Formats: sequence, structure tokens, C-alpha cells
Amino acid sequence: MTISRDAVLKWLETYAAVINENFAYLTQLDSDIGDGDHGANMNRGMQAVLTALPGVADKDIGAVFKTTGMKLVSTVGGASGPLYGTLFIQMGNVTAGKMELTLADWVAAMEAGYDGVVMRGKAAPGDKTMVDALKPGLDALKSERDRGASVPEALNAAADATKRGMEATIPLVARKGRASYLGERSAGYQDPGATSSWYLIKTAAETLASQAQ
Amino acid sequence: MTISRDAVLKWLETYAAVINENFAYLTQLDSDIGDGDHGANMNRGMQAVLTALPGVADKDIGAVFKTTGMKLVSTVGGASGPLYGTLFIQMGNVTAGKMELTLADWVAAMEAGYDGVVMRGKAAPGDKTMVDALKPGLDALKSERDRGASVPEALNAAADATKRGMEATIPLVARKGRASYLGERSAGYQDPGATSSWYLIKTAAETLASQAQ
Amino acid sequence: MKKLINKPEDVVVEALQGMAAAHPDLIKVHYDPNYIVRADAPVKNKVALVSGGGSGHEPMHGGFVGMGMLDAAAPGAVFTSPTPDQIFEATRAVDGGAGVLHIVKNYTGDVMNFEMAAELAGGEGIAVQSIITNDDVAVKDSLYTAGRRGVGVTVLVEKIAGAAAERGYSLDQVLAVANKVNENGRSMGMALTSCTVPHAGKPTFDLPEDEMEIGIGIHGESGRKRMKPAPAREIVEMMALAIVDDLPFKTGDETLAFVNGMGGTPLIELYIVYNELAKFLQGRGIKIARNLVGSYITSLEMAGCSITLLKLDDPLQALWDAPVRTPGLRWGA
Amino acid sequence: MKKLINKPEDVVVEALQGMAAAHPDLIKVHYDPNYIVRADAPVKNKVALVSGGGSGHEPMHGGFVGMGMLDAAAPGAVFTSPTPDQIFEATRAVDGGAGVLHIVKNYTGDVMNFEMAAELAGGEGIAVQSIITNDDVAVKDSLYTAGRRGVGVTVLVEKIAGAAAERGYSLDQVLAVANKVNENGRSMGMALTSCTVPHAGKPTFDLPEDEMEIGIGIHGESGRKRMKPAPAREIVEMMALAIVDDLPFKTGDETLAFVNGMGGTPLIELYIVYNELAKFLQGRGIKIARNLVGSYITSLEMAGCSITLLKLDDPLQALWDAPVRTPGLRWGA
Ligand SMILES: Nc1ncnc2c1ncn2[C@@H]1O[C@H](COP(=O)(O)OP(=O)(O)O)[C@@H](O)[C@H]1O
Ligand SMILES: Nc1ncnc2c1ncn2[C@@H]1O[C@H](COP(=O)(O)OP(=O)(O)O)[C@@H](O)[C@H]1O
Ligand SMILES: [Mg+2]
Ligand SMILES: [Mg+2]
Ligand SMILES: [Mg+2]
Ligand SMILES: [Mg+2]
Repeated sequence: MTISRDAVLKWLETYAAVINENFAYLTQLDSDIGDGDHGANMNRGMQAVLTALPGVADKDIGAVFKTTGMKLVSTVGGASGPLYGTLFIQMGNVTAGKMELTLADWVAAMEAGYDGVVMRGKAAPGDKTMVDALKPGLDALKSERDRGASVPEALNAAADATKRGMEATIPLVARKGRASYLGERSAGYQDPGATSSWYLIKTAAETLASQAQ
Repeated sequence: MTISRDAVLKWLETYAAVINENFAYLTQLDSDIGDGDHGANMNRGMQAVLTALPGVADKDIGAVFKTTGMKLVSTVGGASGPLYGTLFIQMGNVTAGKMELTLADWVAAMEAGYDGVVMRGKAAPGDKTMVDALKPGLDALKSERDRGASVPEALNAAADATKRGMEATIPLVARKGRASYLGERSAGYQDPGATSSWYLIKTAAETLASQAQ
Repeated sequence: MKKLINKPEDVVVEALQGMAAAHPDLIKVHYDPNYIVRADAPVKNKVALVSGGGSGHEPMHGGFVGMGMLDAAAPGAVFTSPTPDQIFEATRAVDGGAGVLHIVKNYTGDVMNFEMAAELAGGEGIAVQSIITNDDVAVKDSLYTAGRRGVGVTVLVEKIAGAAAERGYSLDQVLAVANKVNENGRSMGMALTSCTVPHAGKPTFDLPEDEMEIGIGIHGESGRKRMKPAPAREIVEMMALAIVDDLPFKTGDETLAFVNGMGGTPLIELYIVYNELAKFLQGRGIKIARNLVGSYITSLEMAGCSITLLKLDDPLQALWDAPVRTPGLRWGA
Repeated sequence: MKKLINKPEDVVVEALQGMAAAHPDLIKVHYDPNYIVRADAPVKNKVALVSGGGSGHEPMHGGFVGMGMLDAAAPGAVFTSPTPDQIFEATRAVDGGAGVLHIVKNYTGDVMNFEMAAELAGGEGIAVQSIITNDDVAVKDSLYTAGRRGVGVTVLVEKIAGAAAERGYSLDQVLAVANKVNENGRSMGMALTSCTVPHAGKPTFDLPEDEMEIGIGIHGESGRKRMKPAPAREIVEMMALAIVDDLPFKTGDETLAFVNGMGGTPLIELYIVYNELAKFLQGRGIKIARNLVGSYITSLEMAGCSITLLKLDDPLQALWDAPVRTPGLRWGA
């Protein structure tokens, strides 16, 4: 059972739609402990990705991811642009030339993407950033892969773990990003970037799992 | 029956007190059709006059008026400073050397003051300014003098006429001063300068008439 | 009322003290009566320029004292014309023997106080001439009224006549230049919010969240009309049209375009306004040869802007380009 | 939301168009990606200075492009860091062969986007160094956090390092000057009102009529504490104390004192703040050798101010005094 290129394209379109729907919610989260632009940033980026996808629809999955990452880098700005951009560019690097992905390929891609985010942002788990959502998701993927789970099983487990990671940011005191200026006052709010990361992994589970063949 | 120097000093003190009490009302009138500072302007000026009066308390009435006028000129600013300042300076010119005023002296002083206001401000009756209050007051004084009235009779007649002049500014469209920028929209409001002029003539009637000997 | 002040009654003097502390190389401040003179005043044999008006319009006028612009400024109470003694003593302090030009905005109070000051100066043998700026097209002009208000063009008169004086023009020549600028300049302003006079403590007028006022004065005097907020493009069109039609400015004219912020409007919006103005004038074949974008005549913290257009010829343009060195306007020096 | 704009999404580009129209002698604007370069770029054999950041802080940074200051600026969306391609292309456009200094305010997004741009430029063989300004004493510093924000000192770095580059300093020397300014500068800001990001349409935070926020950031990020409005004297004391104690500034130090308006505060209030600051510093024997008073780093229409102090020595003072000719800052040229 593998993940097709069409499924990947569908995933990215769905993510763009979900970001667009939750624009105001992300903005609200970022107003509470940041500067209130995370919704606008992500939406600007994913709308730009949508316009770029037709140009690579017949290319390999690596090209799709790389194009997505470059587009995010060049349209989002802020903290999330380089971070999500790097995530996708690194995913593209390890999936270059592939027209479909096994679960092992997918886990390798997510690991490369995650490492890129950490390399770029230098955040550790517990700093109250998107890392706190992505890390448990990645860990879940790895153990699913190791126990020989199916693609849908692994993706759903990753989504559940990501959601818990996102929720676990609420009590944290931010040590990275704009929320860190608030110090103790950042506790009690869910991190906006962790939230957009959960949407990413959740839509992956929804679209890739159902279309996995 | 004449007006003593002490009565003149008492008049000016009373006028300062009345301005101070009606500060907010004058400001409100000036907010409606001007820039909302007439109360502050007149109050600043008359408070300054109060501090200057002891210095001329043993001088002649002309000196008292002149000092009052100079003090108003140098502390009020705006339109009302030069106008009221000129009024008192001109009153001082024609009362120079006098220690008491007959009704004829008083009328001459008021006429000189009025002429000074018109010379300085170039307003005609009907332009919706202090002239509309001062003119009927002056006219009343003249006819009272001509008919041989007593000081109190003349001063009270002047106060009544001034009040009617002030009230008659309400329907007028302003042609001079800041209210003129409003054009037709200035109709329906009582002119602030006409109001402070009525206080002037009214306090004259109250203090000079009662103390006239 | 939230302001960065101490007591309302100390606003003018404390701001003067701040200016004096910040610009000792350019200006000197005299207190009681209050006036500002350029540091090297009086400049011998140069025509001196003196302006003044209510405070609350900073940097005008005190910020325009210095080489190439004003010799002195007399600041009144907030939004209240200065008194004759302030203006007279400022005049006396800067007279360098070549006479003094009074630059007066057309408000009854300003005109009368300057007039009295000129009489006092005349009494001391100082030659004084006056220019009364009256460029505000929002006010209907008439022989029988106080006439139009002096607004944006005042800054341009101060700069251009200041350059003429610096070049050694005679008093009559400087006056002629000043008159020419006033006659060829027109302005109009608008407000998104009111301002609050410190000693009043509450906004001068109510402007609801869904209204703006077109044709406003610089003291929060009411304007021509109230309307729903519109895009910058429409606001600029409305104001520019009234200005252009009034002089009138014609195809082929060269102009100086001045977009002024009212105090509470940030530069990013002024550039958007300037962009619309440039497009509007281009559409009518009117050329912008020079421009000025920034907050130069403010109304305390009022949000809004004004537009001033000045028809330029080569001599005026050269005077505009001449060096100027003041706290509020500086180039070439 | 009442603003002098057209559509919120067009604010940045239309303001850039306005700047381009107003200052063709000083700057050129490139669109898509958006960046501003000085009109004579690239200047051969001069170290080029590139800065950038979110829009909404005008005149910073685009208004500081020109002789003696920045070679290029990359404006992001309102309050959002620019993207690497903007910064990279600006870097490439101004590189005169002597290398490029990136001046970056310490915000995670700015730092990462500039880092990626520097990687791209490095890939093309352009020598890039970076200075990250982090002068805001309102933020507690720590090795484990994002650190202090870059605020007022950024303008001073741009001016002083710009003068060093204009004098022919090498890239390492310009970097050393920039670092020295950053290390010797400290800032703190406060707000009386919030600002409204155009595409958000409502104020970033609620600040009731009877509260102010001390230690605010330049994007409307919350500050250190809320309190009842206080006289300017107390506000200045609170901010200046935090700044002075942090470096610390000591008796006998010479400083550059910079009082900055947040966009909605008029000049008259800034001079009152400056007056209080001058008195405060005099009381501690700290000398103000140079100063800057005006709205140079704004937060849209936010009312409020920030104070920056920079410890000066003779070399820094001479670089500060050197000629500069940009839309937002100009003297000696
Ligand atoms: N150093 C970092 N590492 C990982 N994620 C980070 C880091 N800094 C910030 N973030 C994430 O970025 C999110 C904010 O993104 P966004 O609002 O778009 O950018 P900005 O903070 O520049 O306005 C935060 O909620 C956080 O999850
Ligand atoms: N030309 C004039 N002649 C006579 N009175 C005038 C003239 N212009 C204005 N005034 C009077 O001055 C009053 C306003 O005074 P004030 O508010 O103190 O000055 P300003 O208009 O400068 O703010 C008006 O109500 C009017 O009565
Ligand atoms: Mg954000
Ligand atoms: Mg008034
Ligand atoms: Mg007034
Ligand atoms: Mg942001």
C-alpha cells in the first residue's frame, strides 16, 4: 500500500482549504500570544502553492514538495514561512524522483522535514512551537512503521499524536518565537504554529489514508 | 452722581469672577461655532488683569483701563485679546487723569472703546460678533444720557439692550471670525464674544450702579 | 484623554523647553513672552521672517526656524493666536536692519495680533510688511467674510520666502515672493478623527467610527461635509478636484505637491495618498516637479491629511531647492 | 477601522508606489519581489547595507535608503518579515563587490528569512555578514529564548554603519561598527493606544481609555505591564531607568538620545518627552551629545513613544554627524 502523487496533490489542496477555513481562528490564536498574522501568513502561502501546483502536477513527488516549499518560503515571510518552507523542501529532497511513496518513504520524508524545522528554528520540544506538535507525530509514525502498520493506521496514529502535542502546548511558557516576549503570560494559550501543524498532519491522514492504494 | 475709581476696580473684579464662573459655558458656545477656547482665553486674560490691578489701585481711572487693556492684549491672544484689549485701551485714553466719571464720561469711554473694537475687527452690526451686543448697549447709553437719566438708569438700560443684542445673534449667519467658516451652519447658535460682552455690561450695571454716588 | 504630557497648562512651555534642549545649534527659545529665534539672530542686513500662531501644529512654526526659513516664531497657547508682545519682541530680536516680514495665517485672531505687533514695531522704527496666507479652498471666499483660512501654503511661503531673504532680497522683494506663493497655492484638508485640546480634555468634535469630515480646518473647525469613510482614491480625488479647479491648475502646469499629515496619521498612509495624488495629476497633465510628504502642519493628534498644490515657475523652484536647515525641514546643509 | 488606504491587500505596494513617485532622485523601487534600492546602486567597491522587515514601521526601513545609510530595504507584508527572495534579490542588486551587511531586527521570522537569503547570496559568491539588533530592554534576555527584540537602535545602526560604509570601511569594519552600536544601545517603548493591522480590520489589542502599556513591541505585541496613564515625567522616568540601568549608562557618559513616535503621537508630545528625558539624564550626570526626535520607527497609527539611548564615543559621533540623504533622514547633503 503506497501514497500516490495524486494523493499528495489532493493533500496539499485540502490543507490549503482547511487553512483558508480556519484563517480567523489561527489569527485569533496568534493575536493572543503573537502578532495576529499567522492565519494571514499561512493562507497567503497556501493560496500561492495552489496556483503553483498545476505546473508540477506531472512531475515527481519530490518536485511537488520542493515547489510547495519554495512557494511558501517566497510568499509567507514571518517565522512560519522559512519553517514550513524548509519542512517541504527537505521532504522534497528525500523524495526526489519518486512517483509514489511507501510508508518508509513517508516517514523518511517527515523526518527530514522535521529535522529541517529544528535546524532552521533551533527550537527544542517544550519551547511552545510547532515542534511540539510535529515531534510526537513523527515519533508515532516511526513506531507504526517499525511495528509494520498500514499507511492509514500509521497516518491516523500520527494525527492523534500531533493533536495531543498541539494541546500540550497550552500550559507551556514560550521560549521561542514572538510568544517568548510574553514570558509567563504566554501560558494558557495554544500555540498557533502547533495548530497549523496539526491541520497539516490531520489532512494528511484524511486524504492520504483514504486514497492509499 | 458719578462713578468712582473704586467702583471701576470692583467692576473689573466682578467681571473676572463672572468669566471664571461661566468659563465652561463660554467654551461650549465657542465649541459649537468656533474652536472652543473663548472661555479659556477670557479667563486667562481676566485672571491676569486681577494680578495687575493692585499695581494701579492708586492711579487714575484712565491708568486702570489702560493696564487692563494691555494685560488683555498680552495674555489672551486669539480674536478676543486684541478686541477687548483695544476696547479698554481706548476707554483708558479718554478717561486719562480722571478719578471719577460722570455719565457723559462713561458714555464717551464706551463709545471710544466700541469704535476701537470696530476699527480693530472691522465687523459691522449683523456679522454675529461682540459688536452685535456692544452696539445696542452703546446706543442705549447715548439716549439715556441725552434724556438726562441717572447713572444707574443708564447702566441698566444699557445692560438690557446688550442682552437683547446678544440674543439677536442666535439666528444670524456669521460673516466675521472663526464662525464664518461654517457659513449657514453658524445660524442657530449664540455668539460667544457677544455673550462675554453682555457679562461685561451686565456687571457694569450691577457694580457701578449700586456704588454710584 | 491620553497624551504624553504633564499638566495641560504646561504643554506649550514644556514642548518649547524640549525643542530648546534638542536643537541648541539651530534655535534659541525666549520665555515670557514666548518666542523662538534662530541661533544666529539677528542676521545683519538680511530681511527677517517672523511667523507664529497657536501651538499644536508642530513642527509649524517653531520647527521652521533656522537658516533658509524663519528667523523667529511666536507660539500661542494651543490653537490660540499669540499675543502682540510675543510677536513684537520676536520681531525686535531678529530685525537685522533690512526689515521684517510677518507671515500670518488668515484667522481673525492671528491677523489682529500681528497687526498690533506690527504697529508696535513700526513705533520703534522697524520696517514691517505682512503676508496673510489664505489658501484653504474648503472655505467659500467673499469680500464680506473673514475669508479663507491659511493652511498648508504657509509652510511653502516660509520656505520659499526664507530662501529669498537668505539670498539678500529686499523686504519688498521678499514680500512679492511670499505673495506669489500664496496666490499660486491652494489647499484642502480632511479628518478621520477629532483632536483633543489639552485644557479642554475631550475631543473638539464627535466623529463617529463610520464617518469622516472633508474640508476640515487645522483647529478642529468643522469642514464642508461629513461622509462615510471612502477609499483613499476617492478622498484624494474629491480634495484634489476642489484644489485644481479653484486656481485653476491647467494641463502643462508644473507644481509642488504637498501631502501633509494631521498628526495622528502615519507615513505609510501619506504615501498612499501621495500615490493617488500623483496619478490624479498625471491624468490631468499637471506635472509634479517637487513634492513634500510628511506631517508638517498638524492638529495635535488628529488623524487625517491635507493636500496643497503650488504652481511653480523656475524662480520659485530654485528658491524651494535652496538649502534649508531647521529642526523640521532640512536639506543641502 | 478608518485609514487613508484603498484595499488592505494593496497597502504595501501602493505605499511603495507613493515612495517611488515622491523620491525618484533618491530611490528606485522594484516590485515582485518588492525591494527598494538607492538610485545609484550598486555603488562600486562600497560595502552595501541591506535591511528589511515588516511594513508598517515607516519611514523605517525604505525611508532610510540613500547616500550615507542603506543601499536597499526589503519590505514585507504589514508586520510580517520579508521573504528570502526579496532580501536575496535586493542583496544582489546592491552588491558593489565589497560585500553586503544585513541589518536584521531580532525577531524569529526576520532572522530566519535573512539567514536563508544570506545562504542564497553566499551560493552566488556574494560576501554577506549579518548584524542582529536586540536592544529592547522590555524583554528579559536569556540564552534559552528568542532574546530581546530589535527596535530603536536599528535606525542608529543603519545611520552609523551606513556612514562607515560610505567612508570606505571594509565589510568586517562596517560589521564591527554596527555591532558596537548595537552593544551600546538600549531601548524601551510604550503605547497609549493600539494599532490596527489593515487586513485584520480591528485593533491588535484592547487598551481602555484609562490604561497604557509599558514595554510594548513595535507590532503591538504586549508589553511589560499595564497601568493607569501617568504624567510624561513618570513615564519617561520608568522607561529611562530601565534603559540606563541595563547597559548600564554611567555618570559622565556621552549619549545619543532618541525619542521616537509610534505613528499616532504628534511632535509636540515628543518634545515634552524629550524635555523630561533631558532632565532625567542631566540629573544622573549623563550627557546628551546628540539627539533625534521624531517618528522614525512607527507601529502604524499607534499612539506612544519609545526611548533609545546610545553610548557615544568620538568615532561613533563623527559617523553620526556624517552627511546622509534619504527620504526619512537628511543632513549635510
Ligand atoms: N524558532 C522556532 N522554531 C519553530 N517554530 C517556531 C519558532 N518560532 C516561531 N515558531 C512558530 O511560528 C509560529 C508563528 O508563526 P507566524 O505568526 O506566521 O510568524 P511570526 O511570529 O513571525 O508572526 C509560532 O506559533 C510557532 O509555532
Ligand atoms: N472681526 C471681529 N470683530 C469683532 N468681534 C469678533 C471678530 N472676530 C471674532 N470676534 C469675536 O470673537 C469671538 C471669538 O473669540 P475667541 O474664541 O476668544 O477667539 P478665536 O476665534 O481666535 O478662537 C467671537 O465669538 C466674536 O464675538
Ligand atoms: Mg505571527
Ligand atoms: Mg475661539
Ligand atoms: Mg482660538
Ligand atoms: Mg508576524
